[in-house]
Amino acid sequence: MSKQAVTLALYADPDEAAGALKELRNCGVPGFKMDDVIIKSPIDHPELSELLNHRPVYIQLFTLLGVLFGPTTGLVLIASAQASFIYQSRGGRPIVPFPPDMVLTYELFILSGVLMTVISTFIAMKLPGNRSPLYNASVSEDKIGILVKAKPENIPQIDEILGRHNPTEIKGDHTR
Amino acid sequence: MSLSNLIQNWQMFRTRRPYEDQYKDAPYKWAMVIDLDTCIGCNACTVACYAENNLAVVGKERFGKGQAMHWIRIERYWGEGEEMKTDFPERGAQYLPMLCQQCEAAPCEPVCPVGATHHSADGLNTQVYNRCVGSRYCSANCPYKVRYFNWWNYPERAWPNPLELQLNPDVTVRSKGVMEKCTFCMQRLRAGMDKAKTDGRILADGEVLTACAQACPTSAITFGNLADKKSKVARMWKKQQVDLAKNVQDKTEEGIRGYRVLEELNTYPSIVYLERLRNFAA
Amino acid sequence: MIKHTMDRRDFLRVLGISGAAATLAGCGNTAIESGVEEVMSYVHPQDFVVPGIGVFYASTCTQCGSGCGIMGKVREGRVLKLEGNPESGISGGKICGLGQAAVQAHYNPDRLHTPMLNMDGGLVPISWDRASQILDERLGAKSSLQGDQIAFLSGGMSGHQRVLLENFLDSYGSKQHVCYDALSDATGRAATKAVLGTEQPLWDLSKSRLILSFGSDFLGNGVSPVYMAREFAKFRKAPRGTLIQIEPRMTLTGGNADRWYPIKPGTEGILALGIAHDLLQHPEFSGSVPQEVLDLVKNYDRETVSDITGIGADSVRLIAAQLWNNSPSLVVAGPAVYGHAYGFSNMAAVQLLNIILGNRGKTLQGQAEHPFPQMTPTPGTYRALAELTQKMQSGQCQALLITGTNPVFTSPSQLAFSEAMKKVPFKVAMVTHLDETAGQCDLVLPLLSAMEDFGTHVADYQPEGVEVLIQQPLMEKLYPDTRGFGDILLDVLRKRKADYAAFPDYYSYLKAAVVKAKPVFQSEESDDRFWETALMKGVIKWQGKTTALEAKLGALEVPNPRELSTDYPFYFIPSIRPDMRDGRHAHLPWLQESPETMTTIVWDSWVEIHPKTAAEMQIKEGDVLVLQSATGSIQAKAYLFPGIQPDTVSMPLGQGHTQMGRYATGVGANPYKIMDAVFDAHTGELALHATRVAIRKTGDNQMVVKDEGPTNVQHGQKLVATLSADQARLSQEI
Amino acid sequence: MSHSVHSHPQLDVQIERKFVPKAKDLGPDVSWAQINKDVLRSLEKPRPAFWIIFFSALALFSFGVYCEVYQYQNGMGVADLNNPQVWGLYIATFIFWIGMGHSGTLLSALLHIIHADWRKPIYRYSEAMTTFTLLTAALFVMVHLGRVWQFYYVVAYPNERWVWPNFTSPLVWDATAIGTYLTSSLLFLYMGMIPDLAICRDNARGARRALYKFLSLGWQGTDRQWGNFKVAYMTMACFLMPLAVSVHSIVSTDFAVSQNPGWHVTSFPPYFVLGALYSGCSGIITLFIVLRYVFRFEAYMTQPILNKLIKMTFAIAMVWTYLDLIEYATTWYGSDEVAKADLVYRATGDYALQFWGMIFCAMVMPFTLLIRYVRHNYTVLLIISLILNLGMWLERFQIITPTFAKSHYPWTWTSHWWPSWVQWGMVAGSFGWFTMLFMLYCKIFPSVSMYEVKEMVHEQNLEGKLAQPVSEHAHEAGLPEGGQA
Amino acid sequence: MSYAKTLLLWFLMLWMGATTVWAEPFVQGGPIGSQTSDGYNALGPVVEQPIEFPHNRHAGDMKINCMYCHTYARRSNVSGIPRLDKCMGCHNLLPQVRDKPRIKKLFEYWDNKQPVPWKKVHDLPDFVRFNHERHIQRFYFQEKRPVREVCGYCHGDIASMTTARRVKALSMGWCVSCHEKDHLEKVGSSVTSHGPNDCWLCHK
Repeated sequence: MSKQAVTLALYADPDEAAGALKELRNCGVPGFKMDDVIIKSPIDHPELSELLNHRPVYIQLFTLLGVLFGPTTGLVLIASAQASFIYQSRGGRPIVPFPPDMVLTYELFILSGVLMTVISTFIAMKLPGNRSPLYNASVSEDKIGILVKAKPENIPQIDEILGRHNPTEIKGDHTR
Repeated sequence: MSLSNLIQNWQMFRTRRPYEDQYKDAPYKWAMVIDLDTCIGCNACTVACYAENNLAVVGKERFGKGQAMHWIRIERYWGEGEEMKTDFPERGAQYLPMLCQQCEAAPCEPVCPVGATHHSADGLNTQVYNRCVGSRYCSANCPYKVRYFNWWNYPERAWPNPLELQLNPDVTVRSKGVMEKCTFCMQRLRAGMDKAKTDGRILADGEVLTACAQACPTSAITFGNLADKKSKVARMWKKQQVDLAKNVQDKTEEGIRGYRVLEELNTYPSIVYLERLRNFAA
Repeated sequence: MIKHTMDRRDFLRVLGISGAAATLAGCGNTAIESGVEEVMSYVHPQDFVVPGIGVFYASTCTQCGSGCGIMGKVREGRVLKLEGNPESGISGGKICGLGQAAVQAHYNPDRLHTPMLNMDGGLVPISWDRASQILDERLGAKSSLQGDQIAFLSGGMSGHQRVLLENFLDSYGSKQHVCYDALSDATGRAATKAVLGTEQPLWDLSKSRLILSFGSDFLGNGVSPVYMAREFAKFRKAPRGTLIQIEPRMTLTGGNADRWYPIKPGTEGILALGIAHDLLQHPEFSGSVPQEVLDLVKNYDRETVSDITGIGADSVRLIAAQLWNNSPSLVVAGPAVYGHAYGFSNMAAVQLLNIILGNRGKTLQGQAEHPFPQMTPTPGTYRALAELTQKMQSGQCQALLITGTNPVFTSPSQLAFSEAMKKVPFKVAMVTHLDETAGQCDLVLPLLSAMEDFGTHVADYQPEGVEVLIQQPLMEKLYPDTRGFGDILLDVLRKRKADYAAFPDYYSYLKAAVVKAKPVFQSEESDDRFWETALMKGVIKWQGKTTALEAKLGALEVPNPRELSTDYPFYFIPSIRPDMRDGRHAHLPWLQESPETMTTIVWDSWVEIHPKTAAEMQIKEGDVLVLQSATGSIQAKAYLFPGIQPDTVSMPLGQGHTQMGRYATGVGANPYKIMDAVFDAHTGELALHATRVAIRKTGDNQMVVKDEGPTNVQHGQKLVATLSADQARLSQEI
Repeated sequence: MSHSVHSHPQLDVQIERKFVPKAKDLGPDVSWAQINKDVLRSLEKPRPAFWIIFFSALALFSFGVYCEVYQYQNGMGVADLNNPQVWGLYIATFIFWIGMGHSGTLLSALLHIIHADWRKPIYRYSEAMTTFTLLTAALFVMVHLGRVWQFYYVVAYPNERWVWPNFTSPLVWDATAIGTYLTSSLLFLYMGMIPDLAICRDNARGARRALYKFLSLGWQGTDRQWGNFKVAYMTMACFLMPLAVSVHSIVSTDFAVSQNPGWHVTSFPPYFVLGALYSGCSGIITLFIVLRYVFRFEAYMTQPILNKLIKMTFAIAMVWTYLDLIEYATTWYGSDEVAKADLVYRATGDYALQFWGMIFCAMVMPFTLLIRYVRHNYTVLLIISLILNLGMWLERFQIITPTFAKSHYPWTWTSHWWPSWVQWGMVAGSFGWFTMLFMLYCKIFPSVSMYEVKEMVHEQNLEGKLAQPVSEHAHEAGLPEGGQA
Repeated sequence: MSYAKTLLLWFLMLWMGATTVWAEPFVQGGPIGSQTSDGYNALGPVVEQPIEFPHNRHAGDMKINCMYCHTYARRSNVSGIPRLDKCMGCHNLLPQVRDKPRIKKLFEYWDNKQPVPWKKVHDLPDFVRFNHERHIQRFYFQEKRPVREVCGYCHGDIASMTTARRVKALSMGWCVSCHEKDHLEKVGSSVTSHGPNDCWLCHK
């Protein structure tokens, strides 16, 4: 991978940030892709995310896997345990009774669904991970940050585009 | 292994108990008949049970709190139905020896969280003390309330030296926090069944008795093997037209006395009581 | 099988296979252990001794006088449980709760295990050497005691213990073997003898079609409850007999009655005469009855009887009709009948019915003559104690030996027995527990328990011929410093009489004596074999012949009972609990905790009172009442009990101990102490049912500890179902 | 505050003025930076009341611990339980606590799914309440076991003995359901808290910073993180709602599965779920008032939000009342004589006081919520919410005790059974334990969701841009009113 | 985004769940007849006995049948420590070893008519009922396995020890692992059955 530099611009107004993003989209800087733009914000801004390339979310696929496999293996586990060598017959009920087993199967359905969701989410969010060196605490407060990765030679051009939309601050790390 | 076991024996695992002829091929099914007409309420069975099964004497204060440990108790009722209709109990008292009914569909069994109580192959409602965690759900669900919980650590208190020398080594002394109940004197049955197995036979009728049945001066308690059709208890069940796997008994004749207590709750008890008789002409 | 005692003793030693201490750990020990517990093996045991398997030994129960044959299950040298001995004609393999509890008397934590000497007003433990020395000084060869200066006070006693005891007294020339039984039935016996010619006839319950019981608790605490219960079971099989019970307070037997009548205490004789009046209307009954009886009975027509007894005229007719229709019948009576100032005539009037009904020879037999009359049980009487007390008061009694009875606890306070005891210079108690009487003695000797000692017994009521019952140790003695009753007497006797030198211990004496009796039992076995068989079976039987009963009918005077006064408006009935009896078993926790069946109360004394009476007096369950008699007062909680005559209150005997160990003390109150000094005119016995009391509320209310819940009816559930007897299909077997 | 009706002659105007204008949940002048500042302040310096509450809770908890140690050493007998009365307060309070937990999920999950934005300032603490009530409930399961040291036998774990728990037992269902619920709620709470933990991390120093840094896992609020986060959060919410319903249904099967009179009722599962929501909602009202005062959250826990909460509580209370009455009605018209007798016993027997107490506290008292004064007076509201909760506790006592006192078997009936001080001590201790944990949580973690309140403000601003606020009640929002609790 | 990682994790979970069902109890009994420690840290402590009884001499060198001394094993729950006169029966006739210190001790006990206070080495918890009789009857008399194999399965190779030492786990899972297996009913018969699986057979 070729050497890349990073720059971060902070905006107080989401509309300005949107303006910056729109301009970046059409800037035509050679080698620059929208995939290299990352928005950092205190809240979710779907209207800004739309300006980036579509980034699919696969979490629910894993959730589906969880809710399919969790209860089936759970039911087999429970029934097998009930039928194990030291089976214990209970008056009035079969040794492997379905209605009570369904209760636990249901619980396992939920549990595995939740666990799979959480695990896949963390993987998708790349958490736990390190913050980028350009992380600015104000993006967790009230600023919207636009972080752009580009070749070092393109940075001034991008900084200029970002600077046109009243950023409160532009900071770059050009050493990487 | 377990999965193949599950598939192979599927039919057995899905069988709902009790069913007709459940014990047809089994060597043993323990059962009892208690004749309320000959029970005189003398408490010999109660004391015999204390002696045989290491039951703790709890003392006055705890007895008063309802923490007694008698596995078999003699209940004494007056009158008929809701209240006593006469000033005096003209027809005597009504004595009822109440012990664990060893239900075939025991309400206590499915609710135990750890499986400390379950149904044994010879039709007993077992209680495994060292598995018990003391949730007391079984007692909550027992319609007869014949399960007894160790509210205190009786081994420390109930047998001051040298009373502990009397303790039956074949029966565990239960520690605090476990449920206990009548076992039909499992230790006696076990020893008898082991001996019989060594001899390659099954136990003869009357060879092993529970402590209460053995002590009972009027022989009001008949104990035996229901699977053995020739045993006295099986003949009595048959004669009294009580079917183990039925919750409503069809009686073909009048004057047949056998019934099971709270049968309508579908517990299928293993103890048949014979109605008390009174000569109302007297 | 048993060769010599050396081996036996080894077997009986307590050994540590899964030792008792470890058993206590119970669920506590949850791990596999190595090298923690000890496991011992026998040195030289019998071949049949297998560790882990119990061996049964035959013996005889000494908890009451019935003489039931028992078997003790012995494992690893410990006796674990008692069962009935099937060889025994009396127990027939069955056993009552009282008998079961004998092991608790044996293992009781409060058992006396050293001799004690009264020094400066308190009992202190001493060694056996010292105790023997004192015995020797006071009673031995150099003793100056002569004749009736020495007295032996015991409970009912039979077998070789009695023989030895009387030989012992003989060596001083004393005839003072005083037998005291707080629940003496001497009046009843005397009256029965007067009418039927025998004190204790045999009842054939199973043959009777109808039993009419006047307050006889033969199933609970009669003369032989286990045997009676066995017979009663047969009586209930087809053809089912009917039990009619008439008594002021419902006993255990009354609870089993087909018809139960509450009667005014003390009027049973009048009712019996009233029934006789009805019966004698029929010529086939009156034929054999002398004129004086007919004259007597004539006055007791139904209405008169009904007025006096509180039993309706219709009921009198009904009872008579039942007796008339159901022959053979049996009329029995209990302490409620003879416990009055006119108890003798009351009882005689009741027994009269048996003769009128012609039950002699059918359901009533005379007991077989016993070949060893010196071994038969001595009936305890109150009169004997009263006479002894007088002698003690007057200083005639110089030495008093006591065993098997506790008069300080059971004698009524007006007798002042414990004061009289202070006048006796040397008092020795031979006991297993330090009871109230032993506590006042100078020397207390710890006895072996019934599970440790040898002995023979003869039952008071011998249903199947003649039996000599053998008692043998079921285990090695728990405490080295305890001795057998026979051994103690022999120790002294050997010094006084040379011919006892041949017997180093009671065992050898007993064996010799039993073997000597072999010819009577027509045994052809060798001496040793005879003895071994006797030990193995626990009983020596001899087919005795029952004797015929006489019919002595004569004039009777049955007075109306003393009217209740306004000062003491209630009849007081001391009820006898089947398990506590006179209080000698109050130290057995199993019995304390087994609910008294009629009330289901445990660990306590209580006052039974009819709910109607209670409602009138605004008494609730648990109200602490003061019972005031002319003699004294005690307190107990009220219990509302429908099975009692409304003018009557009742309280169980046996509780209220001040000594006798942790389980007996601090439980309930002792009704003996308020007994009025009323005696039977004929026999001089204390009339137990003749006390009158007043009731006062203290305002205190305490919980009545009982098994019964807030309700005692079935609330529509089919728990105990009752069927009319004529509808039932009964057979002999089921 | 009432609208002057008489000054408007036309009815339609009245309607418009009264109903169309909508009070804003938050005040108009809350800025994002201000939110950070306010919430982070709650982690630093609460009012002194915080410490009073915390230490009294600690004292109560210590007493509870003493009771448990005493019971552990001597056996369950010290609780004065007995043969028919085998459960006593332990199970009653267990149900109470597990019920308390359900409204947290209602607020955080259900209202999230249906986009009811007013939940945003208050869902965090209610969810924390869920977690801690579950912990407290689990404590009672332990406390009531005779051999608590063997509690792990109830859990299905592969073991050397090859013995499994009994999967047919409602208690095992309980254990699994509570385990699932606790795990899921904890994850849900934690997931939702990650952006806020990042804020804390960015503003804290020292050990706290290390803690938040560890917990925030390096969250930096990128668009990818937000996108995934939103989807995952919604997915979990969809799981949590049925889970909450199933958990309390399962708790109800502890009773409904058994044969005891008064328990063998088909309507128990919905009845229990609604009872749970009911007590949970009144618990949330209580905590709302407490937190608002202790942590100075007046700007976020506003009157309009409280109003909505109260209306919801009232609605749930009415459904619960209906289900309760239906239970009685079906028993009454049924032919199970024993159950009928049990019902009569409840209303007239030894525990009639508790029964009618429950009826009063839980069925009658909710109607006071209709009074505007009550809704606006925090002190009164606090008391009423506590009374509602007392009513719901009594309801659980009512389920357990009379049934044991009068079951199928007349011989073992009890009268006047009453728990011993040990049981009461442990009930008190559980309140201490919960309050202590909850207060500790609020002191360490942001109990108002900062990023979601920001979203709320953002959306209000967007709305504001589209149209000027029409409400004349806007001034109500965010202003403390009717005194402080 | 790593699908691979997620899938791996998922199958790990699946596998763990499946293992719990399909796996045998974690403690294995080892093959029937194994006489040494089964390697599950089941070796018990060394127990000091009043007399250091040389099992290796009696059972090992002299090849005495275990049940010659532990005679109760075939007819009682407990196998029993041999009674003292059993020891004396032989040792009275063996003057050549009379002077050895251990034998001297033995005679001391005999002369005093004192039982020897042996320490229990195989001591199960008090709630467990183990029946020697049934195991001996089944495997020794019916199945005719060698006695050292039958006894050794639980007690290890006693013939190689002096005083006995516990070498097997004797835990419930260990017991169950054997009960679960099918054993021949009789020598020469092809009918098999497994040990009982009812709780009350072993728990009292």
